[in-house]
Amino acid sequence: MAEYSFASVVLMLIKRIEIVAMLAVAILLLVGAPSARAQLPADQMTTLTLPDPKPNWVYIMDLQFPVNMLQKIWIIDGETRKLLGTVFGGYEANFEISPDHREMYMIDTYYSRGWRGDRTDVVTIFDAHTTNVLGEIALPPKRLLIVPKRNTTSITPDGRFLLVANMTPATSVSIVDLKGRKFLGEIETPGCAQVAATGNRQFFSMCADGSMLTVQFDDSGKQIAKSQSKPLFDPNTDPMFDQPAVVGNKAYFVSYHGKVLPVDFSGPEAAAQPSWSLVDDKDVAQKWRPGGWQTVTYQAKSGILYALMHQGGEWTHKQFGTEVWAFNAQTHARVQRIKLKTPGYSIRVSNADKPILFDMSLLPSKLETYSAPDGKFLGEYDDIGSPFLLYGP
Amino acid sequence: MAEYSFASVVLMLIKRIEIVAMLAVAILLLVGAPSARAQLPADQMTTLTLPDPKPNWVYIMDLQFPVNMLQKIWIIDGETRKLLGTVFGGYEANFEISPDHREMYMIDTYYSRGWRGDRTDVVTIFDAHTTNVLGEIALPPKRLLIVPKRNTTSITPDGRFLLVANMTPATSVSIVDLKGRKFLGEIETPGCAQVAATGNRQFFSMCADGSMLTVQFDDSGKQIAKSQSKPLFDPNTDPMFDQPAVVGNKAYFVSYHGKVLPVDFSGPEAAAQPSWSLVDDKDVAQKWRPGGWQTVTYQAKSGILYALMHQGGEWTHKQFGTEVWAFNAQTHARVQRIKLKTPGYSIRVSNADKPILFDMSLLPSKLETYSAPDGKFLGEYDDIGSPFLLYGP
Amino acid sequence: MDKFVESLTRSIAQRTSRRSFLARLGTFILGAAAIPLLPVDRVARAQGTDFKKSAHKNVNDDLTCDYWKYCAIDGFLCTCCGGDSHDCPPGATPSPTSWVGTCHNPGDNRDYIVSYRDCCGKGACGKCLCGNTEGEMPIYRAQLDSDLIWCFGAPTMVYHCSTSEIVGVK
Amino acid sequence: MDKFVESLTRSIAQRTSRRSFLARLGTFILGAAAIPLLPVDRVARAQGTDFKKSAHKNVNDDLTCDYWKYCAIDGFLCTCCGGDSHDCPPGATPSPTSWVGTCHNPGDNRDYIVSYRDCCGKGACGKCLCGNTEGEMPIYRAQLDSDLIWCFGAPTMVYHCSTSEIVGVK
Repeated sequence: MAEYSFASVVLMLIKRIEIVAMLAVAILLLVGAPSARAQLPADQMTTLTLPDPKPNWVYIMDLQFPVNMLQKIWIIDGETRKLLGTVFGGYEANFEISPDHREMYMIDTYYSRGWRGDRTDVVTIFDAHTTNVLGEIALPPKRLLIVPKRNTTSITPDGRFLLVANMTPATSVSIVDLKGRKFLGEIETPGCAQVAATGNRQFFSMCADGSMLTVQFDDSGKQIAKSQSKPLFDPNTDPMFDQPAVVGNKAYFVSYHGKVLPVDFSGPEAAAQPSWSLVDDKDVAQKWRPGGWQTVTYQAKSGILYALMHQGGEWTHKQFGTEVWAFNAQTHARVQRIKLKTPGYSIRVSNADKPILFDMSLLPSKLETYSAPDGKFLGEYDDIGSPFLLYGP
Repeated sequence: MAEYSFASVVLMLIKRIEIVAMLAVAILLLVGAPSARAQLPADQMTTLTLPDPKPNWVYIMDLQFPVNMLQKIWIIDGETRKLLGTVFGGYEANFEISPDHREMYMIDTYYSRGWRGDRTDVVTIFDAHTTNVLGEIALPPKRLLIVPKRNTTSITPDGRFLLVANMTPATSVSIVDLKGRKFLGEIETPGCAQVAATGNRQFFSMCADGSMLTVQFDDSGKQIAKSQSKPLFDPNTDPMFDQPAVVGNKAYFVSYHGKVLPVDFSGPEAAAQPSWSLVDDKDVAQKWRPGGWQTVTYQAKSGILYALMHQGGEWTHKQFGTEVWAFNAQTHARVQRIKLKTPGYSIRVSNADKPILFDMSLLPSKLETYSAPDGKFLGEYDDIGSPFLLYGP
Repeated sequence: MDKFVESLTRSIAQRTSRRSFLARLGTFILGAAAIPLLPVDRVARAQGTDFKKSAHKNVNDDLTCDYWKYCAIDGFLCTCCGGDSHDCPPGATPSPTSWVGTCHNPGDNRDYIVSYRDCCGKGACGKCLCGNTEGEMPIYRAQLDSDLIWCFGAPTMVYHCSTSEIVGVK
Repeated sequence: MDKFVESLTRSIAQRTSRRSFLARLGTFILGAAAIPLLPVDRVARAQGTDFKKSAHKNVNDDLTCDYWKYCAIDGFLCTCCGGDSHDCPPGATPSPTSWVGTCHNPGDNRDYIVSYRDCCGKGACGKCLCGNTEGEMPIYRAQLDSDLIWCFGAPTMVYHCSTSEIVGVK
């Protein structure tokens, strides 16, 4: 204790001495002098950067429940199950990654005093390697504010346009020019909600009557064609989940009762392809049906569709899934039943050569990885807040 | 299902009809027509207001961990253990209640984009009955940003001035005129930190060498006297916790090793009164010592001092307390040992005629109530986030 | 009730285009006769399902998700947040917009039309989270989507908690 | 290291008065001879206490609070957040200000002087929370208070995670 008190006395004594220069000298002495006998070199403190995203990385949207106004993306390497970094956002945030993997975008809402004050809707642009903020693009304060879902925002395959679904409750889509860093305008989508790009100048929205609205726009963000299909399903008898697996200009919708509806969006109007079922009579008898949050995912390379399944009655469409079922999307044959260690709320399959199936559970907060499609459990990563959505590069 | 589909058809049919007037009529019909046979009347939706605060109410600061940037106050009636309302704040927020119980204040920091952007330090004024925001007072963006502690802000007994501790890391105190709704200026407190009002125009700060700085100021917020005492304790051998029990112009400090130091702040310079110990030789042998976050609380009416105690070695000053010990502050006699059902992090005794001792635990997140000083367990209230501080009206 | 109709009508007239209004309209009413209300049918749909068979033990306790009036509530119960089953906690504003459902009161064996109105304007309450998904629909049926922030027309779109207000008897 | 001294010195010169600087000074250094460093003594004080006897099993695992270099760390380990024991995760900025301690490396049986530098400028990481209170002092000894947001001089005062940087051998 004696030395310590002495130190305090020294501290008091030097109170009135000009000291900046001395400090610099002293630290140099400190660092220089003992280094001769040092085993470990002095650390050089830096900020790390991320390498180019790999196909088996996963980006997890954490609501930071119950706050929900300061959401977080966890960037995790699915192979090593190591956290690589984080990205932060605001209220009911959406996230997108540029197709060239150079940028990331948070699309969200901030209030000037956190939970109150003036509302600002904004796209925040992040460098994908440094995660530094590169800039902002202001949006009309009309964003669809909903517990985050995929297809609340979407990015065109060429990376040029970001599409943002609005609801005031009038529905529209904001068109943002990511290259020009500016908001271009809005396209109204009456009676239809959400947005998913299916081409460089094309998107679709799902409509209240089960029809699909296809919109084409030009480089200035102006609508040039709009076509609403006839109803492709009946929401009254068997609604389709509103987070389909969208791959290129095709989307796989899955219904509350387990029907699969592939829809071709290559033309000016949506065209339904023959529907098929995830469940056979025996499955139905055992009450198997899809459910959760992100309930369906598709791997383009293998042509395999994965659905998160549970056993439950009517209106159990948000129940956690106990199994993931894998189907050949061409033959409709079920190729695998994967029993999950922890019931999942959202799933995603990577588009890697050795794909990983990600199973995310909310309670407990956990990410599990399985080899796809064979379903071998690979490992887990815990404590990711209140995770709702999975994204891939 | 048939009616439902029909309903959808109706919905489609009326798509182009002007409908606002019809809606009003229809709802009136709806409400009016069946009311003859209604058992329960239609609800009249309102917003509730709070009655005048009662002595056994408690205000709990929840960090909303790990977000920490959108903190919350839970207002709980200690007698009924019912949640009465909430107040929200920002980053490392502090909270105060006006002595006349008409207003509440959040003193905190917001960034324009939640977790980044421009910093705003601000006092937000809330009506104590409606919890509506009455206004704001801007502060220099210098607030002492620390996991919230009492005495980071303080309010004068007459309710006129709010005192806000700053650290840049230069230390000072911002003087805010609550009646005039404006920031008046800063008083420097070199080498000393925090702030606690001990009079209408007087506060003290604790200094690095164990001395106390007493500052007097005038109605314009200007310093008129400043006096630093000699060291009243030795921080090197036995530091005092920095959240003493302050009552009027007296403060009870408790040390890491269990010493009690009463200090009289009625004069222009702090005057130590004889110190005494919470622990006798037997207690020391059993390693009893105070710890936690809010470790000491004093009830003026009874003259009883309560300390949160645990058994642990050196540097266990943040360990949860398993017992609360009650002492007659005059005779220094221990009048009660209260075994806590759940080890606590912070304690507070109310100043009611039938006082309640509040024990707050962090893990699990829980408030427990005991009669004071006899320590009968009364009940609990669970799930209050990540609570750190207790305030009373 | 006048206030409710008034604010609802005013809010709709002021804030929404005819088009958007339509989406919300389904929420409230489907024809000139004021019957049927769209969500009313959800009860019919749900009857005979497993959902109905489970739980519903605390039908008279408005601090639980099972309270009869909360049959399709989703969010934090205002009852647990300093409010009431049909009153906002201090400092929160009843949203002028909402969606409507029908709940069966076992106490008098009647079906009541209830309006699920969010209390808005302060941070999430965080207490008594209910996720009753009976009849809950995707966002393209916004009027039946409980994940949506139902604070349209409130001072801010910040969600605090959920109430259920009796509008009348079916 | 030059960069560190430079930024530290510049930061102090630019941002703090002589007075405030004093408080921070104790953090780094106590006399012209560069010895003793104030926090060095904390190890001495802690020796022979119960604290030292407990835990410290994972002294070589920098993902745990027991890692030798983290002997007085308080906060989220940057190692768990996409950073390293002495590197900030992507997008976070090393604070130009910090406090210093001494940790014993059982690997080479030497005492290293380490600088506890926070990474600032993004929301709290939330992983691997450590609360090592060995030698931790109240706020009036700010330089030894780990509850303080140690982001003075960083672009923003928003705390992300904590590192421990070897400065030299004692």
